[in-house]
Amino acid sequence: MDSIIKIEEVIDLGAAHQSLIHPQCGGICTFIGTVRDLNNSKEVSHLFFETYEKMALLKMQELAEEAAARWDIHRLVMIHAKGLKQITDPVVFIGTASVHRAEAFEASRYLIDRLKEVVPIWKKETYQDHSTWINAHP
Amino acid sequence: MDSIIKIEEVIDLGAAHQSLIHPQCGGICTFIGTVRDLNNSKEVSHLFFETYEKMALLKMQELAEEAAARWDIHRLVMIHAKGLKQITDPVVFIGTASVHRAEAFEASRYLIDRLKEVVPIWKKETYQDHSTWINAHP
Amino acid sequence: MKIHAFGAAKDITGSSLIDFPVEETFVKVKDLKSLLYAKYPDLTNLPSLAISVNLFYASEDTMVNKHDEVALIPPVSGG
Amino acid sequence: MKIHAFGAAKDITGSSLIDFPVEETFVKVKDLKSLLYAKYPDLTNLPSLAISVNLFYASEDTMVNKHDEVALIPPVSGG
Repeated sequence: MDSIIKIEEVIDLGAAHQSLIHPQCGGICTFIGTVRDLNNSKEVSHLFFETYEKMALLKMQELAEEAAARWDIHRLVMIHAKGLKQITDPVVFIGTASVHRAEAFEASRYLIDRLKEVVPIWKKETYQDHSTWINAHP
Repeated sequence: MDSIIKIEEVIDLGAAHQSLIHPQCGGICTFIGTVRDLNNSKEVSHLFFETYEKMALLKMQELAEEAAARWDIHRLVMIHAKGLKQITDPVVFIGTASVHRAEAFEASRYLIDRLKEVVPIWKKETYQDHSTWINAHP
Repeated sequence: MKIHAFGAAKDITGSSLIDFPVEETFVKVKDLKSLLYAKYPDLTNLPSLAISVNLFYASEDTMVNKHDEVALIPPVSGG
Repeated sequence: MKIHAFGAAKDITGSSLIDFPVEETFVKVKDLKSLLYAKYPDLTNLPSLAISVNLFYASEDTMVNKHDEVALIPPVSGG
């Protein structure tokens, strides 16, 4: 399996999709996370992503290997954004390509679920009058 | 919910993705079907899609309404290609955008599964020495 | 009655729009299928053959009017 | 011992790289956490605090060497 794993300022969605195309694959499933304008009924002005980049890339690599062991996928792309992000900006891109569609759907779902659980990246939301690190308060 | 439902010669993946972006949505799940170079161990040279276009569009519209009734999705795109297609060409694009990711994954999976079951579109595969309509033989 | 034919059904009937003689103004889908199978026996080799009437899948008992838009729908294979 | 701090943990410690005095060459993660909680009591308000050692999540009993790369990992919120 070929994989692309990156953390970058701006996610190039076109390039990400292009790298998922494979002649033996009939299906590509992607997930794109974008910045929402509301969270818990509070109006979001913008976001900031901080990353522990070396460890985040290593964890993403581990997740890719887990997915490749579990599903027959030929291409895998995982990209997370860092820095300041505005409403509707893409913040994460997950994509897998497989011969049959079920595997791509399952692998992509697994990768985004696990990324949100274990990859050391932190999101700070800024509202009209204050900011907060998400998940940092009980 | 806003939806785009089309049958066209060439699927513009960039435009399709762009129309899924919505400020209230945090997640976009897409499925792209592409032409494989092998089917049942036979080398595929190219494909041809025939469509009963009026009925196919109506069926796709029905599926979109079913998905919108079942999941809270804000944007939906379903595009199927017609005519001659080469290996790696996109032949179908399904995308949904929702506030939370589970709904986008489930809705997109439902739409592609149902499309393959009920939308009147037929695929003819051409190999080195002959052609055949897929699913037309017991 | 004009009947559209697609995919493998078109190959069997030899045309994408066949002019099919029907005596009555109304005919049940199941009777229409019997007439079609008699004229084009190879249609019985398809794993399934649905009939659409005015763009909707019809049941065996749907009544078809001569002027309805009718189509032969062999197993679909989109996506 | 140099300790990286991220997100809410960085806000609490006031720095992304803190120079934390540890007497022994080796210290257990759980003892290191006790020392950190004593110096930065607000860390106990986090819903969880993981420690990574050389880029891997450590267990409470992992032994940390003064020269390891250690980081404070508050609840992650990527994606």
